[in-house]
Amino acid sequence: MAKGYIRGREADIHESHHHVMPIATYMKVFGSLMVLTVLTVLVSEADLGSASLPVAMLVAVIKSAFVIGFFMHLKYDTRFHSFVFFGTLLFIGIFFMLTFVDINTRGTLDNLHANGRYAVDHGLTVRPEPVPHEHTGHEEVNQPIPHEGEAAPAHEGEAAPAAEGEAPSH
Amino acid sequence: MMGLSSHWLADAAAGLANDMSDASFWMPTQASDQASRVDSLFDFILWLSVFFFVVLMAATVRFAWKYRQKSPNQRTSPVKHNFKIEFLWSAVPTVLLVVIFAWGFNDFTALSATPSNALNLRVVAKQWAWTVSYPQLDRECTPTIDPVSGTQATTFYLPANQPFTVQLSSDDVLHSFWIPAFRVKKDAVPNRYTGFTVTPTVPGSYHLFCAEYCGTNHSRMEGTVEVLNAEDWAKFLSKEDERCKLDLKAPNYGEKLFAKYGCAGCHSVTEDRATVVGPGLYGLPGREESTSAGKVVADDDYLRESIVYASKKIVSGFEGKQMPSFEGRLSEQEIGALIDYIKGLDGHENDGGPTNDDKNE
Amino acid sequence: MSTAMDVEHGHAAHGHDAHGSDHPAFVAHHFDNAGQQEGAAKLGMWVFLATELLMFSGLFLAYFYMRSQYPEMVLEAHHELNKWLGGLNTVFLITSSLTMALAVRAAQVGNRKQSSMMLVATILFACGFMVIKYIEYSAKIEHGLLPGANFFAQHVTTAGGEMIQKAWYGGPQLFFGVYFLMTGLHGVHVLVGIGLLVWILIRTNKGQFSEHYYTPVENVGLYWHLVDLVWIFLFPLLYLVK
Amino acid sequence: MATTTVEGVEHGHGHAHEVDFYKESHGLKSWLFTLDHKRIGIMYLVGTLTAFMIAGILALIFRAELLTPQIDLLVNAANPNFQEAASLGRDLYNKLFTLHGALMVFVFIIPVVPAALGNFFLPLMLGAKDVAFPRLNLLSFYIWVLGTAILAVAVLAGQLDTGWTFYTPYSTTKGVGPVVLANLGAFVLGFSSILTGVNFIVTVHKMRAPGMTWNRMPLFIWALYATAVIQVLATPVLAITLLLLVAENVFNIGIFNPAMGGDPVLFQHFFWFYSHPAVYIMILPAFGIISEVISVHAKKHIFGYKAIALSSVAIAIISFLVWGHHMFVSGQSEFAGALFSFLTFAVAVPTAIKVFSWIATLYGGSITLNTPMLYGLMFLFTFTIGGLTGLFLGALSTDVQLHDSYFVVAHFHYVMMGGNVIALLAALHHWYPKMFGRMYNETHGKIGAALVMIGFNLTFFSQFMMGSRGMARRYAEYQPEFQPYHIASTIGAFILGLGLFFTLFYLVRGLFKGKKVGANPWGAVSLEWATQSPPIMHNFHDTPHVDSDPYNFPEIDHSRATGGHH
Repeated sequence: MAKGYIRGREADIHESHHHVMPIATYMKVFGSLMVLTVLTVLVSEADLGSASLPVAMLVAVIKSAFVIGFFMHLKYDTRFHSFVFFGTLLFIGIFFMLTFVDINTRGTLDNLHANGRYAVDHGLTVRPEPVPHEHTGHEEVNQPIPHEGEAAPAHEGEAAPAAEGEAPSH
Repeated sequence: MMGLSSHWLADAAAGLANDMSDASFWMPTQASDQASRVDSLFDFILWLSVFFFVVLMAATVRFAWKYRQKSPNQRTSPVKHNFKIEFLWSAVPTVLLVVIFAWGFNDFTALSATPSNALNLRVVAKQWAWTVSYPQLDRECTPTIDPVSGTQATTFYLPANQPFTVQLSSDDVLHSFWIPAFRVKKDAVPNRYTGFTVTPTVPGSYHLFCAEYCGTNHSRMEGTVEVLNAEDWAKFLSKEDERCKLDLKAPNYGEKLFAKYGCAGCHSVTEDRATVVGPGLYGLPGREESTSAGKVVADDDYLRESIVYASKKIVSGFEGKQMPSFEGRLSEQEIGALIDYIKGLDGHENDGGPTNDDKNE
Repeated sequence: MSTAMDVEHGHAAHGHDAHGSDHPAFVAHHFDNAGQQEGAAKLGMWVFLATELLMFSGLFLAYFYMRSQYPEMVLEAHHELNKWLGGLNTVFLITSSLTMALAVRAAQVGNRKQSSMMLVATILFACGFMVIKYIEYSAKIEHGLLPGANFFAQHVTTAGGEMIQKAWYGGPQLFFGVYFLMTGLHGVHVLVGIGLLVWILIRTNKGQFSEHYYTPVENVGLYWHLVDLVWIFLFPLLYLVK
Repeated sequence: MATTTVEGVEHGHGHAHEVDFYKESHGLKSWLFTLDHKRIGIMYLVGTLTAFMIAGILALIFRAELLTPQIDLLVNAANPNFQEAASLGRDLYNKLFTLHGALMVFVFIIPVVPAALGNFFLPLMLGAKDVAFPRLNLLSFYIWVLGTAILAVAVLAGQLDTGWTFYTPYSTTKGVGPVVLANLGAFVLGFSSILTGVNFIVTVHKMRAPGMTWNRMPLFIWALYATAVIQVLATPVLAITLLLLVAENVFNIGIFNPAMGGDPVLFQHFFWFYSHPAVYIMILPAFGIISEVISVHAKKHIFGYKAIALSSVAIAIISFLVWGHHMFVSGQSEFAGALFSFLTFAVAVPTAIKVFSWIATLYGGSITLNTPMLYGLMFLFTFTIGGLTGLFLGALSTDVQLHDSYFVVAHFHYVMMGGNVIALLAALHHWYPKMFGRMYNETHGKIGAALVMIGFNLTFFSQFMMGSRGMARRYAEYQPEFQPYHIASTIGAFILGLGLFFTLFYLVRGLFKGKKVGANPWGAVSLEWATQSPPIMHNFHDTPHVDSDPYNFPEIDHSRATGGHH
């Protein structure tokens, strides 16, 4: 019995004869993979509408589970190898999820303050009152904007509290 | 105006001296409402960091000196860890960091809040110059060529104490619209509108820089924003003021383009929204359209997309029809003018705001 | 690209300069014993497979981005792909995975003849896969379904009957760009796999493996199963879009 | 006690000074085809430091250019057409900062500590004869050489000027040319990094000395292990990003091209998913070095061993969640920006724990203020500034003002140069006797450290100030009001350059004139000091036996533990 060290702890390691699977198991796995392939094609034929992608992915995951578990011996292998494999899938998941968080949420936080939903709860910035708009369309555009006059003080009034309202209330 | 004399920028600095006049040690002058918010968070983090830095360095220097090796086999302390201290110096930073995050997030969203009375600004960045146009005022500030260096600089004007919304897009590569005195910055991405809203407060002239590397003259893509008080702004708006006069004076600049590019051939502009070949455009802005890519609100992005790349979202019922693509045939100015014309059809005043279509499917 | 590395990887742990009695010939000098060497080679292979997975994940993200932005274009463009050839390729690869697994099993029990027979079968199926891929690619190129700007679709006409020659915004050239990248990179990995399999076949016939030392066969087997695994996901996503 | 092992070798049946790995075999061929991890480490060290010198000189050139607000490169009386000369000068400036960035990131700072010092010391500190796959190790070195050659050709011949970030659509308007070649160079360099990562993970798992459990490993090994995990998990995504960029340039597939329906922000996601973990590849080994240097030269057990080890792994994992903070103003959605900002503050906590633990290690020590310790303390000074300025960039509203300004340039130089390069200098001096069997001149060391300290801080602290006041990044010309800062920065840069060249001078001089030293000049207790210096070819005569962690110095007075206060 060769003396040796595994992960720093002294242990007698037997001549590691690997778990050898009978040929029948291989054939069974192969058979089920074939069935699942046919199933994949059938799934794509049937009109499942929006569910077709998840179902196709599910079938692919089952097939890959067979290949990984039996053909790649992960089922009978040291647990650290499975940890490496599924750890990688976790990081791929992070990559996909956070990228799609960005792609799918563009513009959702716009007008957070203006439509008051956020501002009201925290009273941080007072949403400016919609100043009555006389100016519509292009033709009036070249006269000075009528509301310019009273807009200034309104803004100043509004701007000032907003600024102070800002700092202390956090 | 900012005349550039022969030996470079030295003179130009005189024209813009006050950008730095009452600046704090770290930040340029506070010339917008956002500036005070950003500076208050900046100072909070600054003094927090200085405090911790001084404490840590004092400890380091004191330990290094007090426990220096006085004799060759000087005995040292056996302490290996101390749960109490280690817990404290993990928890306290975590709490402080969450506070900084919350404060930063809150002020960040202020940039995307668009009050209804905001002045709309359409800024187009292209390789090495900014073009700023005012859709509501039919004015367009185009870059002036500097005779000596051949680079372009743009000056545009804003009223003090009125929020303005910038709608940024780019003709070629990424650029970034940065006004340090306002503490605002946003990238100009081709084929898409990005933007923010801020209120300039202190009249004066401030720098505009391009912050995203965009090639040879990235450092000379400069500009100046002049914030005017009430009566200067009125003077700017008056008919006889020559600054940023739109070269195509006709107010129906958009209408002429509409005819020029043969849009009228397929799209009606009459109130009854008659279908010629394509859908009628009367009252389209703001309306919800069901298209091949699901229900979409017809905002600026949708209008722009449909003009330049029609096949992306075809209105349901018009699948067979193929609208030719105007990709590369229309400049940003022309697209902007066409969109304003379509919006002006029913007197639908400009809803402003950075228009990204919040898809609701 | 990854050829040198795989070859290197496969027999990295295989040493020549055996010295010392309890140090069998196949154990490299810096390993204490066979168990440690085999464990190192297997762990190294699994970590390498992790990098392969991450590399393909980039392409899958590009695919899902395109599918989220232009669902109807992807739906319409995938009809150009021949489902039956894709399905045949899937069968080829799964069968080659079976023969590869049997080859590794044969090596484990020391049956050299069966192992090399199975390796030959694996190589044949792999070549079959590449032949079908060649047929598919030549058909696409001939129809002009090329990636990016050089896309010229003969049979897509505008309302006025005018032929659309140029690629356009969100047009099928995006789909075929991603298609050629994914299947191309996968094809390169299949070619590298064939190279490795031939190299293992030669060493098996030279009798360098036994039931005590077959790690290189096992590692090439792992690599081959990974290539099959990637195809298992590629096939439904590209060929059977719904 | 591990210490017995060390003493056993040194005093008892100490072997006479045997033939070390330099003299084991002679001739160029013995070096170029070596499988010995120490020789590969030395070759990497020479290669990466040469790249560092070249990229440093480039920095001095454009630092000098920035002395005046207007462009000076290529602008002189000779060419009459001022405009044409000025734009050529700006182009040259863009190419210089691109080459500086690309060389520093891909060729120098990622490989230097893991591949050069890591290759040399990982097997030694683990008590192993060599890394798990020696051939793969040599292959990784030649892939590094090939990658550097391709990158150099791409930039010198092809005139690459896209910055080391290759942002689209600017980088995809170049067609088949410099960008494609530079991408292939970076692609090949990525593989060298992956191979080193695979090698280290397997070596740490499978080849530790008997008795060395995970909690008895030196913290430098923990740091290299965490770095290897990042290298293996992040670099493949860089490979596929560069492949997509090449396809974009050659076949114009349109996935990143907005005109075709692609999205430049998607490229930024792909790029930063690798590049942010890459900055942790750069800084984690430096953390490992500082843990070793401070505990050895203070003769005290490291404070909070488990906390530091676990925070290395925690940083390795959290570093994959935060890449969006490079894109707050790039058109990324505000919600995603908020999410990334929150996660960015999560990664700050383990880093802070490390810095606090190092300072706590100094308490109650017997500190010898030699050059390695001086660089260690300097690391605490510069890295803390670098870390704290990261808070300004992590918060959303302040980042709007500070993004792509000189504040960011100063931040990452304080973290990269203040962190990685200062730690590298500490390591070079700390392990100099072990690597070369001689001692450098201590006074020269202190002079060099002073020059580097003054030059570094003068160069980059002034950049913080001008950055927040509005000085944008990658500018060949700037507004005149920033000139004083630029002048201070350039003076600092030349002092720093002087300091580094002086250090190179006395370290090389020490190879020949330095006095010979024994196996353990610093009185350390980790395994690399248990063999002679420079080590023999197979590192140890008989496999060392470890029964305690590598920080149990003989000077530690355990009697104090009972009555002692802490």
